[in-house]
Amino acid sequence: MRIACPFCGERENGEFTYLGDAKPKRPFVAVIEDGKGAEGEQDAFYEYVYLRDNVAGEMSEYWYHGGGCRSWLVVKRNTLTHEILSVAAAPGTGAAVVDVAMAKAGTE
Amino acid sequence: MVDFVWNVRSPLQQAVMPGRAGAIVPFAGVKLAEIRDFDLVQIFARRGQREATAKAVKKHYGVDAPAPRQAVSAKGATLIWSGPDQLMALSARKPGTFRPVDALRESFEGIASLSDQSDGRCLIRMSGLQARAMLAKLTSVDLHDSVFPVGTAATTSIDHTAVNLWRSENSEDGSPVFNVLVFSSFADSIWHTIVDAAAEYGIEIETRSAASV
Amino acid sequence: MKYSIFSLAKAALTGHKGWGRAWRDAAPKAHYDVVIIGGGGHGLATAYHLAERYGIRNVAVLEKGWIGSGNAGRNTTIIRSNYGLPGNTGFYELSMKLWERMEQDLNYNTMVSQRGIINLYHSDAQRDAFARRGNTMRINGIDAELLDKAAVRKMLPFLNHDNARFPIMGGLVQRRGGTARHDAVVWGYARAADRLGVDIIQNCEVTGFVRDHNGRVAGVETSRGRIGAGKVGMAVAGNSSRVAAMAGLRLPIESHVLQAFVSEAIKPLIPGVITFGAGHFYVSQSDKGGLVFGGDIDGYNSYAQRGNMPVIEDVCEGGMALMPMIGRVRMLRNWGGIMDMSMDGTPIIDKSPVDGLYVNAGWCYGGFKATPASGLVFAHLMATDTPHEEARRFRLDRFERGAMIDEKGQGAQPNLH
Amino acid sequence: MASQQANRLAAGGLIDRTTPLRFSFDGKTMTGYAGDTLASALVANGVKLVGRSFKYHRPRGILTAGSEEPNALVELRSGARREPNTRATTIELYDGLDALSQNRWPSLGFDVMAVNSLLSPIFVAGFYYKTFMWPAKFWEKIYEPAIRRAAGLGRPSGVADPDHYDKAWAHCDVLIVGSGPAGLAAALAAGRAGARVILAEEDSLVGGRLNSDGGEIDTIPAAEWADAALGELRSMRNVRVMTRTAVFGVYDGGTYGALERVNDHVPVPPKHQVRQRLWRIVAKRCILAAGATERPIVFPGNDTPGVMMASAVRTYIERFAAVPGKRLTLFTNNDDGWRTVESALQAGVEIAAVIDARKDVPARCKALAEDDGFALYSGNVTGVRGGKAGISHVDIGLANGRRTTVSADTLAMSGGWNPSVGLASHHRGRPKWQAEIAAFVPDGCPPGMTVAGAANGELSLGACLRSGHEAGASAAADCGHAGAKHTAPAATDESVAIAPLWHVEGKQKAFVDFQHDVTASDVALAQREGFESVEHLKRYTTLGMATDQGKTSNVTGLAIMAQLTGRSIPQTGTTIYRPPQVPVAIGAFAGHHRDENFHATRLTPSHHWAAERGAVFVDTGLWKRAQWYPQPGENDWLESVSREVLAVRNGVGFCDVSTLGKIDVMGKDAGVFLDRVYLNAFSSLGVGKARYGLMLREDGIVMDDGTTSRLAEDHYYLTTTTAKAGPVMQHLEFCRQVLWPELDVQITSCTDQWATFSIAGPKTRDLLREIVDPAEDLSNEGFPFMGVREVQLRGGMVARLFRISFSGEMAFEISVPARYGDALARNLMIAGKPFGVTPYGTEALGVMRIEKGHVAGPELNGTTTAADLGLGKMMSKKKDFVGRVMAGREALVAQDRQVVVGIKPLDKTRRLRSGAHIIPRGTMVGPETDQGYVTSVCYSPIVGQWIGLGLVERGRERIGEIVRAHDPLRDEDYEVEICNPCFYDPEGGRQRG
Repeated sequence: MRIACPFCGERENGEFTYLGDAKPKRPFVAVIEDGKGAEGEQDAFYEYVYLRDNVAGEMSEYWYHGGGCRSWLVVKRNTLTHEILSVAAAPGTGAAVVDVAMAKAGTE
Repeated sequence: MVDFVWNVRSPLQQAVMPGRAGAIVPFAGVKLAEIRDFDLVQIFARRGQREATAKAVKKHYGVDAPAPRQAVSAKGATLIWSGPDQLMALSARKPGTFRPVDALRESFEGIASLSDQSDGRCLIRMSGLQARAMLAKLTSVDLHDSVFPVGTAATTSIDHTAVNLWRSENSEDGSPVFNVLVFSSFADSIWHTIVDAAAEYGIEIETRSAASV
Repeated sequence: MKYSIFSLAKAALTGHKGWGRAWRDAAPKAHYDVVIIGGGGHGLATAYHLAERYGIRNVAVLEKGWIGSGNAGRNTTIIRSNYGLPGNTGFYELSMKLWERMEQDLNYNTMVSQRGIINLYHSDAQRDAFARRGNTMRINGIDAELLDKAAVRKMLPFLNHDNARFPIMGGLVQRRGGTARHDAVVWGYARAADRLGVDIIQNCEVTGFVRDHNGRVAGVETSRGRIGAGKVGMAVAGNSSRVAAMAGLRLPIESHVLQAFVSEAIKPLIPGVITFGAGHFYVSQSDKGGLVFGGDIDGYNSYAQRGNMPVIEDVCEGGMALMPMIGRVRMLRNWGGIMDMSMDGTPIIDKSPVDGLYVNAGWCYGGFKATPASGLVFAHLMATDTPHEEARRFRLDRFERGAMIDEKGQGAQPNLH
Repeated sequence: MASQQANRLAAGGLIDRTTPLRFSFDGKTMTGYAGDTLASALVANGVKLVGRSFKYHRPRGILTAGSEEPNALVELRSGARREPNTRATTIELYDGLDALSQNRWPSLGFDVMAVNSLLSPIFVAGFYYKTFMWPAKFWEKIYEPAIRRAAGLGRPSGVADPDHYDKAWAHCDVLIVGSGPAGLAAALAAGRAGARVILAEEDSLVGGRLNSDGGEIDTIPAAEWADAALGELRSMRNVRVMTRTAVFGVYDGGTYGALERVNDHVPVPPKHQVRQRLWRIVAKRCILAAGATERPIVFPGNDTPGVMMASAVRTYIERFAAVPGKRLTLFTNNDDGWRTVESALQAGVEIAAVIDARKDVPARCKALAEDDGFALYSGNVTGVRGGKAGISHVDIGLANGRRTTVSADTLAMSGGWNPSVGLASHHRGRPKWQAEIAAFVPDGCPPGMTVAGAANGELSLGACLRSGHEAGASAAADCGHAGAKHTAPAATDESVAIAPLWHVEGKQKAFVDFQHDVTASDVALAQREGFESVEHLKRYTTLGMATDQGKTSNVTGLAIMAQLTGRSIPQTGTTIYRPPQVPVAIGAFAGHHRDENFHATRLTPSHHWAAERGAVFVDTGLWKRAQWYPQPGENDWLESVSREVLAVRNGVGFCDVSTLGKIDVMGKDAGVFLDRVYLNAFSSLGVGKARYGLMLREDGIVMDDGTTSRLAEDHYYLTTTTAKAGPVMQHLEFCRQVLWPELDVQITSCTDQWATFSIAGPKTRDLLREIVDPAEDLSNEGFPFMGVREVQLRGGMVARLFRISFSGEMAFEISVPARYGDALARNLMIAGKPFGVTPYGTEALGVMRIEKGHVAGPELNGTTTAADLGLGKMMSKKKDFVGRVMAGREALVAQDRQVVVGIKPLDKTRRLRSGAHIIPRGTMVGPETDQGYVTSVCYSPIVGQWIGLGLVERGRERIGEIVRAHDPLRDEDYEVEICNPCFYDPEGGRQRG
């Protein structure tokens, strides 16, 4: 498999490590009191940490170019064919500025 | 009280043995040199400071910051792109300095984070008519002239270890010259890997000071 | 016809014209007491045990292709019960005991071969972890021995003992471990289940679940029509998420590709199963003479049943580091299977949240060796609606409760298990 | 010498008659020529019997002239270089070559195991599944050992492979697999257009069938045309011709695996050269021009030595000037087979007869028979007479129902051609049936691949050239190289008409899979027993699982199954084509990475110095670390380690701890970032201070620990354990780039930048005062516990000094740029000399951390929580952090969890061992009473006995309880006391003083 790192160009998959589905978003917990956050946070984290769609087909997933520029990438890939449809940088690579409101919306 | 002597020891001190190695041929196909005595600082732009960092680079070094996948020569330094909004500034070491970051601090204060990597890497230069054939055993990057001309830089892996690789001006015999920065703790091991890869072509080995390059 | 040397000799006289089908080519009936989705080892073993032990014979096993076409026919055929955590230890030992009597139970020679398995260690930390595991095994009545460097050298003199990057310091041995002929396990269970009345229906793909007005599963839609069922069990490792999704369920499972390899047949070289502790490599030698070997999963989600070069190289590097005598032996075939990688590396055998649907999934690397016990405990669950004693920890809710069974200690990162 | 070569033609062929080569087969010395293969040399020397089959040990001759050979497998070379199962048909002859036949005892001519052939009525497909079951224990003791003795073909050397291998990458626009007419035409077209081309050919010569089949291209002889084409290709800088290079696999993203046999054609690789090289070729486009494989016909006696593929007969005659026999019979069902007759006639071989299975034999063929006066029969071969020395007669069943016999010493068979669809099907595409040629052609190729020539079912020379040319031009254009138009090379389109024939019935065994002895009746048995799916057929009979992967057997096998089941061939389908397309040596896949080079090695800055002092090193991940430093007179490691521990506890010692992961965490939000990463707070840490931190995984389990210092307002310096440096770095980057991209944080590893030594012991300050500039205040007030700052060293050096302690002693960590690490070690020895400074290794480090009850790898095992480790109170209740929520799950906060405690044997002379389990006194040993285990042990010279840490159920409530350490693996069971994990200075006065 070859992944076109948006920064480095196309590289063999041995340079990357895989994390998994990019769809689950870490629940955002703004306020903590006495070690507890929002109502229902345990359910939300259970879903985030454990449950997966395990898509047979096109899936967005996190890959890390640890053998290169150390960027986290969001790779759209077909799990049936291994075809790579797109590769994008994670929002916070390099010096990129992320709109905080947008970022929160994305993580909620 | 005795006084203390602080001798420098390169991680490649034991591995690099100047002279010929590998196949016995009239002209060594690969020339390997360990370049010593350099300062290396990683310059990493802060959030939202991409343009400001580029300006600061221009001001400090007198050249444009390297575009992605480029290495540029500036007065007294080579600037090597090393990732998004990151570059490595490589220069000959000024005797008696322990903190090369100090000299950059003013230029990059609040704009970019600086990390001293002078001792974190070893620098190996590879040239010769078979350098490219030898490198094809070590890296998956396409080093063909049309893809990797002089001035191209890459972050990639050798022996599953991240390295910075860039191409500088051709040597006098017209053969390409490649430079690779490897992590110091891996240097001895990777050197042996390189020598094994080059052995069939015949190797000429030397050490040089960065000031003389 | 019962299989034996006598029936074989008799059949030889008539040119083997008298053998009938090993299992009937059954057409689906309108309704079964139990429908098992998945004609692999686990599904067929479940059907066999339902019929044989629990007296439930109105059972169909639905297979979308040919039986054994999934991981049952793609694994590296290793059997062992050298697990270290409560939940796993007893379960895999139950399985080992069933392996040891399988041929007589099924009247089918599945070539269970207990030539031993050794896990090599290369550091004090690994030795200590193996000591902990080996003692767990012994406490559970399972055979285990901890060998030191000299003993391993004596047992396996051909390994790289002298110039290894990570020298071999010893090994944990289970002499009852070994291999079995994977395809024969499928055929043996199919034939035995068939004899007890189970319908084995090939080329029958499940396309959906039928629900009654209470939402209970009442059957399945298939490529060969609707089939009613009192209960439906899924044993479709590799595709568990896809089948569960038809019932609206999400599972703590990812599908990953695991590659396996076989060399050209060579004269016997390796006595049992060897696993290399300093890389990702394990190997045994088949009765035909091929070295059967493998390593880690490729590491990314995949349903493609094929992998890529980095892992192939990684596996062979491990092989050469362990035994450089195989340098000139050629790899003949390389294939991939889809692993149900669960979030803690341990299987799930439980009722699903949907009434009438039972889940047998998440086998990671452990599916083949579990085959007989998986069938037994799943049959027990489906027949009695209570978990079998040896599968009581394989519950679906263990992740919500924090009761993971994580042998490798890697957490919710399936590709690291 | 040449006179020995009884079957060598006087002239012709692509061999070099000026270079005779001696070789031996089964100890008999013979001669061949440069350019021969072992098989062609054996043919030239009149050798018919070359091997024995796998199951029945039947005598076998050479069947083919290519890499699909199932019969002529030999053990090549001897000693450590012995190489089993090597195809005689692909071995290039070299002087001194030695080969042995295999799978026979005592000799090829007389093989005891041939008795299996007599038992063949019982040894049918799958017979072993039906027997060997009683009595049960006989399997292990008798049956299986017998089966295993019979297993396998050739013998591996049994010792380490002395040759070297390497691996390389190549990149191109267009990869062309195969250099026959289609491949050459494709390479010319793509190369002329300016594309970067790699032409890979598994043979030592380019040309493929052009070297065997003659013909004319562009009005010159085909072989001359091939020469000219090669010359032109070699002159193009953008074209790389790789001979002896077999493309074996198609992987994702246009990556192709190929094996170059760099030095297999010489006795021993020259010094510094490899035997074989594994290539990963990255190509934008691939043209599969791998040709086709002629298939056998399944007829009675078809495995008798002397029965050979018709195309192979042609190859031996035309390319190698070696005739397989004096009197040849051809059995064919197609026109192409007839070309062998023409070849043989030209070589002066007598044609005994041609048996053409077709109803309508073309007039051209009939005329040939008439002109040359040989018999032409319409019918089938129904039997073969002869034995291991070769065939003598061919029995023929005529179309009119009569029978006849001809005498012949060679029977050439041609059942048609199977396009080489393997590589095209590696992405699980299934080939489609093409009735005109009665064969499967590729369908659903991997992305970027097109198929040309015979591989695509275009069997005539003209069609091959046209399709190759077109494929080459269009692949180049796809890569942006349009180039000037050229015309395709031209040749005639000879007829390839075929009438399918798969199986001729008869009394003798008719083989489908030659190597595995699968017969037509085995296929029928499988069908009767319900193994009708081709995959079941393969697995039940082992058809197609031999070393040729079914190249000569699969299609005929499934065609016979189709006939038996009444299904069509396409309905019956094919099995999956799996890589490698040709078997590849495992050594080649490993390349450089074996022995000491299996993985890279990391060395610490003081490695050389430690080695000089005779340190014993230990592997810690990729690192080599000094484990202890033996001194003269010490008998074992324990003596050395205890000395080192006592030296630290009573004086001062130092240890290289540079392997700990070090990470610069910079930026204005660095503190907030660390608050979220660690379970405790770091934004509140003052500049110039260090703090111990604990990191959880998101599932609430402890990931790693370490000390993090604040060097500046916007600069933290984080350390990790040695083992977790990489994973933590990756995790932090994930947090920075994915979870909280709004934070201004930059992260860089600086592990290799710093040489770091821990200096510990009550005399630490005394030592430091020797080496640190006297102006620096090292007093408790001037440099308090957990303080951090830069200091001047004497002799003109700057160092970072951290007052942190792992040993529980008064201690500092000192860091200098790594190039001074060696000097630092030497200078610490000088500075510490008055105080008896002692370098210590990881073992003493471990002893002291256990004495202090500090947790490390064995306790941070991926299943323990902060509370399990006794660090639950560190968890902040004021902020969110990774793992906070999941750490609160019921089973992770249950009261009966196993938690860290200290453990010591009641008998002070008793050695405690890691991995022993904890069982309550007075209970039966069993899973229900297994309450934990010993995680870490050491001999503590301070406590004066073996001590350890363990994870024990409800351990903290049980301090003082006596339990059993149960260690059946080592046949030990003894009483131990559960105690506080801190065995030494529990108040911590020593490290703060």
